[in-house]
Amino acid sequence: MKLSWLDTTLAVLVKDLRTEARARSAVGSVLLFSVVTLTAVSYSLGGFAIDADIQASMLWIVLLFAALAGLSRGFVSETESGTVLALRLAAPPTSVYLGKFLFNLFLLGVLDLILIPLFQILLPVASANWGLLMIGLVLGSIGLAASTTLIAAIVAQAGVKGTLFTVLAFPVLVPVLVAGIGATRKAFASEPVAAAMPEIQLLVSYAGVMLAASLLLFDHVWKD
Amino acid sequence: MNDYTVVLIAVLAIWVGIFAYIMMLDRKVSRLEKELKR
Amino acid sequence: MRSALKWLLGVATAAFIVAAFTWAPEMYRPNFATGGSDPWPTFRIVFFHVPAAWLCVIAFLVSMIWSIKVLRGYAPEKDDKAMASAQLGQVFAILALISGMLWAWRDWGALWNWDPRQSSVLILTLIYAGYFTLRSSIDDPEKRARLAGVYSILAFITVPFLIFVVPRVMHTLHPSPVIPDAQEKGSMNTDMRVVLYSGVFCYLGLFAWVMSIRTRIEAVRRRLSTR
Amino acid sequence: MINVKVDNLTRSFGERLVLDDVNVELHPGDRLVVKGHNGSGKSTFVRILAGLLRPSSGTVLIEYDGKPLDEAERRIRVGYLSPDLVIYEHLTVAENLDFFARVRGLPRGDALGATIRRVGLEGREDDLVGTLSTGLRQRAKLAFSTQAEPDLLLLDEPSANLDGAGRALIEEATVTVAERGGIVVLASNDPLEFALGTREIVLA
Repeated sequence: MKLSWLDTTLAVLVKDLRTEARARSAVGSVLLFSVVTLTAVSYSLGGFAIDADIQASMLWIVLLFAALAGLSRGFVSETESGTVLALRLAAPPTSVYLGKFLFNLFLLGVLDLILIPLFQILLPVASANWGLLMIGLVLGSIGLAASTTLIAAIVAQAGVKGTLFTVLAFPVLVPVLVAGIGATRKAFASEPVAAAMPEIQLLVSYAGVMLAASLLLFDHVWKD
Repeated sequence: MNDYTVVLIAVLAIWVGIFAYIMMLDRKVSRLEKELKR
Repeated sequence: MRSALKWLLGVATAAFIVAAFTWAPEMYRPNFATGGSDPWPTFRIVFFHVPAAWLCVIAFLVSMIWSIKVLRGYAPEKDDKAMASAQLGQVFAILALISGMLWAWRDWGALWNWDPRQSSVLILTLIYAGYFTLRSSIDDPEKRARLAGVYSILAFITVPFLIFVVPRVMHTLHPSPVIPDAQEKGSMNTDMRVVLYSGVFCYLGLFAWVMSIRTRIEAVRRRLSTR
Repeated sequence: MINVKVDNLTRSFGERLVLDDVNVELHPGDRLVVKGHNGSGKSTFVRILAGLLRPSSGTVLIEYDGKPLDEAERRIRVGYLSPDLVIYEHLTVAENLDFFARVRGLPRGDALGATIRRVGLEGREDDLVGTLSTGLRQRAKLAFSTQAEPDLLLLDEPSANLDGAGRALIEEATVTVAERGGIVVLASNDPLEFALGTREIVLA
């Protein structure tokens, strides 16, 4: 009996990716939401020449709320369909959290891949330190996925619909938002990576702390 | 005494009100607890 | 003996209020036009604003500690304490926000000046709002205590980020207000700090007292419902 | 071998007392039928045995070779089937069983074929579970529950939506577990299923 946590985690991830490929509920809502929000934002700002600070904030606000539109699907779809019972019977809790965490990370990856080019078309940035932008997005996404996955589990267990997920998630994500905007602002101003060290340190420590805390707390959310 | 005495009096009055209200709550709960013990 | 303590708290807080208005030395702020400095009476609100902000965080810490105890082993009394301290934390947060806005309005004409500490209190208020919304959406007492407890622990972990790290990063986002940030406690002399800390103690006494009443009310309510 | 000991088990939901001081001891080979009208706590009792629900008071001890089951062991040694058990409708039968085998750390590949054949779903393994009839879906769920050849099989109204052949599968699963020295607990109101039991308790 080989029970390596990596294998069980990947099993959960593969299962979610396969279900998502067929049902397309999470990716759909995330992409749709981001396109809609971005269009609305660019309509309201398109005409004016806006500086790097505003663009950085816009990017992260659209990213955050598009993410919040889809990141709870991972758990909510399990409780709504009732498969959470089978999952609880068969899978180790840590692998469930990590599998869903990686699935949310995948969602954010897809979101970034769609959003950044679209953003560059609608609200073009003259020049930027693309490397620093990537670092900010990747680290930010890890932090985002870490805490939203646990909050999604809480909301799913509470069996509650609607906006509670966003209400609970937003205040917890403020540090990522602030640091993300800070790093992106410096990226759009083509500053070197070293200049954004405070932001990067915040993003890294936030992601680490939240991932560790979520792993410890998840058992209490998952088991009745 | 500077010219903020009016504000001072007001804040003191508010505090006395709060204190009285909390003391009343405290007494009411103690009475309830005694009654439940019987 | 207990009630003597309460009366002592009452008198001490009254003394603190009087001291904040009279005994505490006058604060000055530089006047760029004249190069000198002129008195800053509205600064005295700091004695009410800062302790409230402190208590808002302390109450959240107490709520988190009781939430950890709930996760270790559920008992209704533990959950009552977690909820009661969160409720008081929300009250102190609102108090801090109001006093902060009052001060900002008097001094800078704007109700909100995006001072990083001020916005972290706002975020705390949002967290409390989320916490209570979550609590009200779950019926089973044990499940409610457990899930709300987990959220309060996760949310509290962001508080150090909000208070220590975000202000440093946030300063780069906004030019700090023209007048040097006199709110920094560092610029207060010892007499002022004595008054400030006595304020914190009075608030702490009030917090402990109201919390004990709150939890006793919950205990009575539970005994009534099961008689 | 596996042993189950239930002492003074009570469970209430808010004010409603569902299980009141249930005591039973089960030994290898036992097949216990749990009788009782709807709402008498049959399902609650089985859910507590499955570790899905904590007792309000009293103890439930499941031991294997004298050692209480830990979390990981419970996922393999205990099989659970109930009306509210649901498997993934967007996945095929084979994909479902492969996923559950993987998270349980069970051997995959041809072992899945045996499980599928045991519940008579050969030829349907590549159909999406969502497209199966309720009867075939119940068989797929039975496959999930018996996939790890559990020592303790918990069945809550297993024959719901099953035809004659389906009921035979339930009986076969029950007999197989018992002969292997396992224990079966079957909660049911269906007189046909009462015959499967060697012992019974009635919940008021």
